[in-house]
Amino acid sequence: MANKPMLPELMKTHGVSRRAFMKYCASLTSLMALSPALVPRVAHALETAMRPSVIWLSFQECTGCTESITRSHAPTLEDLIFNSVSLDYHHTLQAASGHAAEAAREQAMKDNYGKYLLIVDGSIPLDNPGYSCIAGISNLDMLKETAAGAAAIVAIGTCAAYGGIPHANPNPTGAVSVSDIIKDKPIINVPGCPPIPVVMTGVLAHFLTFGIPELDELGRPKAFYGESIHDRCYRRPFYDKGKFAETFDDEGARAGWCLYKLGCKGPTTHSACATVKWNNGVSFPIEAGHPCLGCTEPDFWDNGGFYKPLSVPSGDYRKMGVAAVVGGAAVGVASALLAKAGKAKAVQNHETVDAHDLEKSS
Amino acid sequence: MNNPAFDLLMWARGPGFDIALAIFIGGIVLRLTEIIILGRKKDMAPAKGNGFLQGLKTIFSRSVPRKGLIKFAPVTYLGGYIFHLGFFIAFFFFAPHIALIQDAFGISWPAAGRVIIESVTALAVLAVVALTYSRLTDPVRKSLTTFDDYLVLLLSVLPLITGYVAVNKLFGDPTMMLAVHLLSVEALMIAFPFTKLMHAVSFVFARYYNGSIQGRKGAES
Amino acid sequence: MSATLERGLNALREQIDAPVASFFTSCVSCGLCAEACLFYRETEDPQYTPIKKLDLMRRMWSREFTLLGRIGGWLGLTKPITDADLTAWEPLVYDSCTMCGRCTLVCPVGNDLTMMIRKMREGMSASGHGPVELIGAAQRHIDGNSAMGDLSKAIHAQVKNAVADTGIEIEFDKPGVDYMVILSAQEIAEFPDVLGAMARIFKKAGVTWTISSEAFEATNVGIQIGSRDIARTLVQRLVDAAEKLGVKGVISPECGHAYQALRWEGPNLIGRAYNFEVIHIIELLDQLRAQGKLKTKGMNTQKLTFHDPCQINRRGGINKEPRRLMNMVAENFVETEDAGTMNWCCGGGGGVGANERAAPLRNIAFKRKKAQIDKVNPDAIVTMCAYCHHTLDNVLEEFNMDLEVMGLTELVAEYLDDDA
Amino acid sequence: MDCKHSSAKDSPEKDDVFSFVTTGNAIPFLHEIKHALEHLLKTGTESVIDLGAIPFAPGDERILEEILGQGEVDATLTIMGQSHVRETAIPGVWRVDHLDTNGAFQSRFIEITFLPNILKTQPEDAERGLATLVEHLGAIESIGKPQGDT
Repeated sequence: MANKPMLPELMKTHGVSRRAFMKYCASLTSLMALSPALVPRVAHALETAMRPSVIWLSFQECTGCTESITRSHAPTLEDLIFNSVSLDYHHTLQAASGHAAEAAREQAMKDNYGKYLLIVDGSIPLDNPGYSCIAGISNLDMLKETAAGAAAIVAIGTCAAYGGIPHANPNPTGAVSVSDIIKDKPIINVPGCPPIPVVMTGVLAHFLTFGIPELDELGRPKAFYGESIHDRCYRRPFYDKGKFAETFDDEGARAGWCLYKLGCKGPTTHSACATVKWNNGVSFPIEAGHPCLGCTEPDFWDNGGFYKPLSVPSGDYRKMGVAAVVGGAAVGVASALLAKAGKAKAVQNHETVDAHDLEKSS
Repeated sequence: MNNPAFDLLMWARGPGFDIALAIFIGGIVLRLTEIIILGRKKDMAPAKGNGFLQGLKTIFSRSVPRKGLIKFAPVTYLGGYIFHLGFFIAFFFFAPHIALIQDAFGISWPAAGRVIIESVTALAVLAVVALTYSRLTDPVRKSLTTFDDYLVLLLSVLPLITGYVAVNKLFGDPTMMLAVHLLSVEALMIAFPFTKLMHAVSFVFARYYNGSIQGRKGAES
Repeated sequence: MSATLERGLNALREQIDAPVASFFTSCVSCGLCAEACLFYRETEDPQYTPIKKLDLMRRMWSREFTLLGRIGGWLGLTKPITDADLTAWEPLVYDSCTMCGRCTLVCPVGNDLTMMIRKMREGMSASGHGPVELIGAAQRHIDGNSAMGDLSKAIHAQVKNAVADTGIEIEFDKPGVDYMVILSAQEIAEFPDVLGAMARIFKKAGVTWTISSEAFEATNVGIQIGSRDIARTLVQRLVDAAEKLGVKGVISPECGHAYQALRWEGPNLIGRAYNFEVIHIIELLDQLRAQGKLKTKGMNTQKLTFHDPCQINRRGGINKEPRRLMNMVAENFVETEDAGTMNWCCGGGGGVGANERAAPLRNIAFKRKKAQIDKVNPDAIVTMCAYCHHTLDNVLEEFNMDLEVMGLTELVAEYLDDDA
Repeated sequence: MDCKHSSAKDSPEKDDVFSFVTTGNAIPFLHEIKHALEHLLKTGTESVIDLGAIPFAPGDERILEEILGQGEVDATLTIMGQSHVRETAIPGVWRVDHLDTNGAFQSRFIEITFLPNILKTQPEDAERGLATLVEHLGAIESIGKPQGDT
């Protein structure tokens, strides 16, 4: 199915007008966070792009990422993007099962060797390959095998990108991310738990039109992960004015004040939630009154507690403080007693000063 | 995949803070114990004034400079006040810091806005620059200054600068800068009991003793 | 026995207590004590920064009284105090400090630097680093009855003169009276008029008093050189005499360090409270004034200013009393700048006045006092310390300033209302 | 608590509070529009600004709405959901809002132009239109012929 119909053909068969294509290109450009001046280039790229084969592998995951990307029912941008690719293997979505499913994957790999796009969600267990297998093949083997012929890999969701929840302490399966295993392929990380659907499609659109987007040091497309939630947050003015919700049901919470003190990780979290938002742009967690968990960041699960402000130490420091008081006092008493003993000795050794022995004998 | 900046931040928030706190508190308790246990002899001379009350009063009243002296050491006085006030305001009225205090002690108060926090931070940094300059050039300050003094100035100004950079994202990765900010505070905490930073606690005792000695005699302090 | 380094270090060690530890812990070397110091202000020489004068004591505290310093000592990072160190510090501790106490009042962290100088002198004197003049004075006083030698004859002569002048009987060694009067050697030698002044005032006020022929000298060189042992011996003499006479109180005369010695250090030196009260003459006069027992007539019309002796005001707490008395008798009383608690020292206190080596420095330092006086340009200066009186007289003469200096007691007596 | 939140969101007080929260971006943004308009008049160069790329708080939106307002043209396009193309009270400054079929915003632009391109009929669509028209005419004519024969 790959390399055949291109997007304009698809649109024509759906009875979509050129004006609609213009609207689509404009919105897509906005979605990819590109300048409106690039709309013609996006249009041209879409008109000429080949329809790529996509293999989607799901490892230690919860299917939340797939849920997220398939959430919209209306013919939206996401649909169009997905219609422009050939999803040849996705064990949750595909109709085929068992040997037929695996055969589809192998066929797609063979037909498109070196050209297909590999999408991965979920982490890969290293402690014991048996922890997670598909069709008797361990995740590790399947990833290595499938990655070998991929043009590029998109690690969808925090698990695939950074290990995610399976990787959280104490990481019983020895879960790692795609980039921990595959070193010789371009990897685009699209973290989030799950990622925003339009971000996933935006990344795919970018890959289809302009290839690999510009990535940050954590392998994330800068267009969507370039800025922190905090910098783009509509509640930021309250942070700057020093107005904070103290509990989830106080005046500040009702008035929509900053959620920093309720543990918001916005300042250290890079994601487009605050601008792109969720559920077709309806809202995002902070707008719904909940602090950001920081799910697009590595090890977000181990960041010291979701409701602990960033500035609050994550450990049980009170115990440490009490121990320090006791320890400090003990050492202090010992040291002081030593000093006092020295002084007592000095008092004992006091040689009475007489007016006639104030001069040195020598 | 790991984010070294994030890992460093988590270390600074976790074990790093615990270690720093243990040294900070343990060290302060140690030094204060050393002082208090040393004790002082009971004064046999009949008191003319109330040494205890004047001691307590002096803890606060000595914060006001004695009349006419500011003009002889303007940099030390003004720099000192601006630094201390700036550091105090930035520390106690910046919301993330209040959150820490609230977590530790369960008390909190309204936070100051960004304009105030950043202004006082900038002023405090300038004050440290002026104080350092005076240590390098003024003969009295120069003759008194040891390595300890420069270390203390550096350790006091680093949290201000790193905090300002982290909040304003002036350069570097913000997560990394936040981690660096916490680490700079932890350096300050670790050095605190063993350097002249200790004055921030022991001044209470020094002023009390001074006030009580003078107060017993009915003299001013 | 003789003065040795070990004896000195031992004596210094004995002096370190919680206040000293808290002071050294708190010092941030801001140098503001220098701005308060007479000697730094007039020379602008940083070595006179008060806290620097205490550096040897700080070193001992750090090495022997703190954990970190002790570790530093074991590791050989810090060096023990040597006799050469003490020699180097001698001029700083004795020549450039009158223990005036101004630094104690300006230190932002509240360090009582003056008290520490007093303590440091214990180590200096015990190790043989006291100024020779003070050593001589100590020997004269211990061997005789005054720092100036034997003043027995002198005091009897001065009392006889006062009796002749005033016609009021002054009895030696009279038990059961209200007060035992003691005098500073300076008063006996230079300003004996104070005897007649007291005689007249006390007679009017109905106060009975006597002078002990065994202990009449108020000064205590032990306080100045910094030797508790010597100071104790001298205080003990006064206490014995007063308790033998069974007086209600001892009047501390117009002398700064004598007030410190008997009123504040004395009980701690002998290890117990006295059976009598110690009152400064000016405190007593102000009490009598308040009770209506001291009435004056007429006023001095000269432009008068008042010099606060450091040990009596700043470090003794007698501040308002002399001003109330001044206002009784002085029509044109003008205060100098910094008068009162922050007054500038005359430059002669703390044994500096007796120290020949310190004379050139003392004359430079006096410029501060001179500037303070010049600004007011008075006809005369009133004070309540015979040694301040003595120093002012001498230095004013050296600076060719034609100014009269007078004791407050004598000034009050001059306007005593004999008819009331 | 969910109930409380949704009710708070619907209540007018909440909107009032938010409508005064600004990021301070509105005024510089209006200056950018001014420069673009000057440029349009001088050189004829059109500009498009993506509103999605600028962090706006409700207060900024309020300022923008108050100053730009509603002008003479208000067109609704029905293409994969609606699009609203409105000229603002500042002629030459247009707002182009693309909505999806659920009525949610897809993208929002400010265009500084004499006529937004999307209002024009595109050649491809016109071609398709021509083809359709020809088809229709063919159908009508094929019906008409036998009638004429009769």
